[in-house]
Amino acid sequence: MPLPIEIVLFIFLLTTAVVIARLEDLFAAAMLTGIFSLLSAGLFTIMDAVDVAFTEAAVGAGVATVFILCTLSLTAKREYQQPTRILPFIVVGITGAALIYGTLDMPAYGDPDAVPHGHLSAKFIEIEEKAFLSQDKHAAEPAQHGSGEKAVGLPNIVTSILASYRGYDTFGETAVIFTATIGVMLLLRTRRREKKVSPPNRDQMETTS
Amino acid sequence: MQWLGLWHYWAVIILMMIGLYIVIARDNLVKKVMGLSIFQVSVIMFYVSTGKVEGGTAPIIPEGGHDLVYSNPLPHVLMLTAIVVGISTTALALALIVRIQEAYGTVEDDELNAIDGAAL
Amino acid sequence: MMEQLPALQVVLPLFSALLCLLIRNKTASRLFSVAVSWGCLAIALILLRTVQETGIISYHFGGWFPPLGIEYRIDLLNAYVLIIVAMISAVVLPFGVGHWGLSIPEGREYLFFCAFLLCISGLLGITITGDAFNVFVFLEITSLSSYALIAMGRNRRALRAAFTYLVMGTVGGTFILIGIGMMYLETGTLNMVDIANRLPLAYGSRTVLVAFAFLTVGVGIKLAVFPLHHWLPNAYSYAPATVSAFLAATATKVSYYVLVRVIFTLFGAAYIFETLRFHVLLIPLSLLAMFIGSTVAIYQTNIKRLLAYSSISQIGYMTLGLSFASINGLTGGLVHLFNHALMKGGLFLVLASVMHSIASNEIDDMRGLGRKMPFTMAAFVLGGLSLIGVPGTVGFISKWYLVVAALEKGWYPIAVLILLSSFLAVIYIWRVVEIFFFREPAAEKSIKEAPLSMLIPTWILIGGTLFFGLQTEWTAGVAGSVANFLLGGLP
Amino acid sequence: MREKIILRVVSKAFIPFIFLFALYIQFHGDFGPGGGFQAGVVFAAGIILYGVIFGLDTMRLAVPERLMEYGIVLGLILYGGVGIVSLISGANFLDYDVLNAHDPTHGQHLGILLVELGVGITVTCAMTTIFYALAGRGEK
Repeated sequence: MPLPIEIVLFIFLLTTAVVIARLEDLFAAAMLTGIFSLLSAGLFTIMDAVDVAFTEAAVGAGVATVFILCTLSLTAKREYQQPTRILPFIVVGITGAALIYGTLDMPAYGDPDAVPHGHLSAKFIEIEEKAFLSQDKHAAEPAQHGSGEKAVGLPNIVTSILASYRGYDTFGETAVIFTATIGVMLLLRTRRREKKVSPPNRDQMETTS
Repeated sequence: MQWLGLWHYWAVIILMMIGLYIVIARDNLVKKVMGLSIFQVSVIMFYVSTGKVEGGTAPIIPEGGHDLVYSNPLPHVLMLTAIVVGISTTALALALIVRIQEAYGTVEDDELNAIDGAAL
Repeated sequence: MMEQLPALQVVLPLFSALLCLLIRNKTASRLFSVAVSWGCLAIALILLRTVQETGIISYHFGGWFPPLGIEYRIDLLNAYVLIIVAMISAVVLPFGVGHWGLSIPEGREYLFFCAFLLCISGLLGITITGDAFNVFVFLEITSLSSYALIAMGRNRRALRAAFTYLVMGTVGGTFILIGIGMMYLETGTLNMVDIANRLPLAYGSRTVLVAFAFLTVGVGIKLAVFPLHHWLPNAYSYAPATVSAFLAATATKVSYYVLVRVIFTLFGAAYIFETLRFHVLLIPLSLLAMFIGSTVAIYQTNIKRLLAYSSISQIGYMTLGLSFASINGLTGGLVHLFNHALMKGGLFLVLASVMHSIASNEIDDMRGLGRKMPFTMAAFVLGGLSLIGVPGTVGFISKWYLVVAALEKGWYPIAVLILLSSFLAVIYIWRVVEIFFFREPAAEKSIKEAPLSMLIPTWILIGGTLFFGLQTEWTAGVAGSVANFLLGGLP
Repeated sequence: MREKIILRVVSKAFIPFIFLFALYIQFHGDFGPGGGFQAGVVFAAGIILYGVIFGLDTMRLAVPERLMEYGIVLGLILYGGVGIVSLISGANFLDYDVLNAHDPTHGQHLGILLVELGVGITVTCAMTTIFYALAGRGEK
């Protein structure tokens, strides 16, 4: 049986999403996207993904909302009402139907015998559990680890996989943030600095850009 | 009856589709970005929900904790990366919107189309 | 050090992008990025030789054995695509050294090159990796940097083009993410080889089918396959000319590579073409792309836009080659990957030179330009001939393989349609060539031939279209063995 | 926002705790939830809160824009540098085993610590830079 709290969270999430779609007041919608993130962080905690929950709360409800608010202060505060169109409904309907069709052969939620829990993840957990617990016992003699099997031996398995097993992905992920920042700087950055440098330069800039 | 175990996924898919709908149907560019982030968060939810193991705990090994069942840590790792990608995309999209506002004076798609002379 | 080359192939440009931000000087950052791109090309060449001599290279990040860790797995197919990306970047980056033309935003040059290097490393990273999720990460590096680069165009519409691309690209990327997630659900792994080994157990599953659908649609958006091409014309027309040249020659190619990888390595040709009969969908779409792309190209008044639509039709040829699922068809598609990179890269570089000289890409403003800039415009004519597929150019080689593949299968109407669509290319190329050479120049402007730093890169690519049109051993030879390797499972 | 005295006083009291919390997440990520990325975002949130309350000019005095730009690079170089060090030591890229000659597990722990620190620095500086870029556009 699903916990009622999950049902409640899903109802809240759905309501928030629908309200975001319908609201014309963009400031309110921006705040609601923050709330949406916060609610989903709650859901992630129930699903045992504490790291993801933490990140989603910090990013979605914190920084992303600030960025959106910054943008709104520079653009319009409200959006115009518009007639409902049919095409988006068709696209969304087909995509959603395809996804639901795909779930029909998926293992049930929480099924401990599902395929993905067996292969790689079981291996990760097995290696790390062994490494960490044996380390616990023989904390005084670190040489104990010459058993040959490569392991990280940290309690938080997510951190171990993130930073070591799949450390290269995380390197790429950091590069993604770097790329986005370069992009934002390319788009928004220079004008103010050039104004500061010297006044004659400024006219030049405005005619050329 | 076995479908009862799938309703989590379906709820997540409905959320996803609301996000996608906002992206496609709304004209305001900021609203599109909000839709995009709802879409992405829902996909993250989809992944995380596949990692849940009934009776499991968060994948953090307690001191001396033997024979515990943990939820699948791999989707969590992947989704940490996906969240980062999401915020990066949002930031870049917002920067573009600010520039569009400066160049055109509006961020409504239909008005922008009118200004650009209905070019495709 | 040799065995570390797979990692360096991607880490080198990525690290260099960081250093570019520290250099801050426009000339230094440009020369530095040129040097890096040449370094990448050297690494790619060594990797190709190594693969040819010793077979598949597998590199384990962090020393973790796959599937636990991330693997770089280089076979002939990636090595071939790596060469294309590295070659184009090595030619495009030095284009116009010393001339700070209109295509690079002033005062932001070092950021521009930083983004450019990131884009290169992302493309190389997608190509080289053997891990499904790693593809997604590097795809986002490429995408984010190309959105920023496209937005650097001088027309304000570049901003909107970039935004449209961003929205579509993000939806596409997220679709790919959904596809990877569903594959993970059925196989429990992310390593491509491991997925390929475990997927047959789940062939009947509806989840696998939907995973394939989402991967294809996601990649299709990035590749601009016919009904999903909406972003491409604006993005290519309004981006800075060198960026168009680079993206047209590499980004779609890498997406095509991903599609080939998904179909032939992950799911297996037998499942896709025999069980799902995917070609029934893909062939009509490819034909539509070929005809609609070319037809719309005929009516364009902006030459960059014309080339963008021509790209859509050329992508149609590539996907057509793929959907034959035969050695000749796949060879045609793969060889066209290289050939189209050469010709579109060259043609867009011509337009960059023209932009430098007359600050316009409207066909009307280019009347009589052939007399003022003979070398530049001659390159355009040769590139155009190659686009049509005249014998002696690379375009002919690709079409030859495609026609042969169609005849082999007994699909005669398709062979005829391939030839017919070449006639459409004749029309749109002739229309502009006529304007360039046989019209009187509009005004008395002093237009000079493009500087050598622009002519040389252009002619390297255009010369390549002639050279590889005659010497087919390297391109068609390699593409043929790749096709053999990929179809090894099929009779 | 300048006149909101309560906001200023309260946030002044709060911000040090935000930073402290960020540091805790940064260095406790091995044992509990958290890590470089989360710490970076929380740290950046603290800086941004400071900027929102006290204005961009005050914020620029506290955290210069140029410093943040270099920080992005520094973090990634720290991350990649760990990889390069393992390359030089004869192992593959990002193989932390070789960081400690005697005990590979300690090498792993050291590697993860450094790498997470790199992520934390980059994320903090990147988020702050993006905020500067977006908010700085609004200054007339």
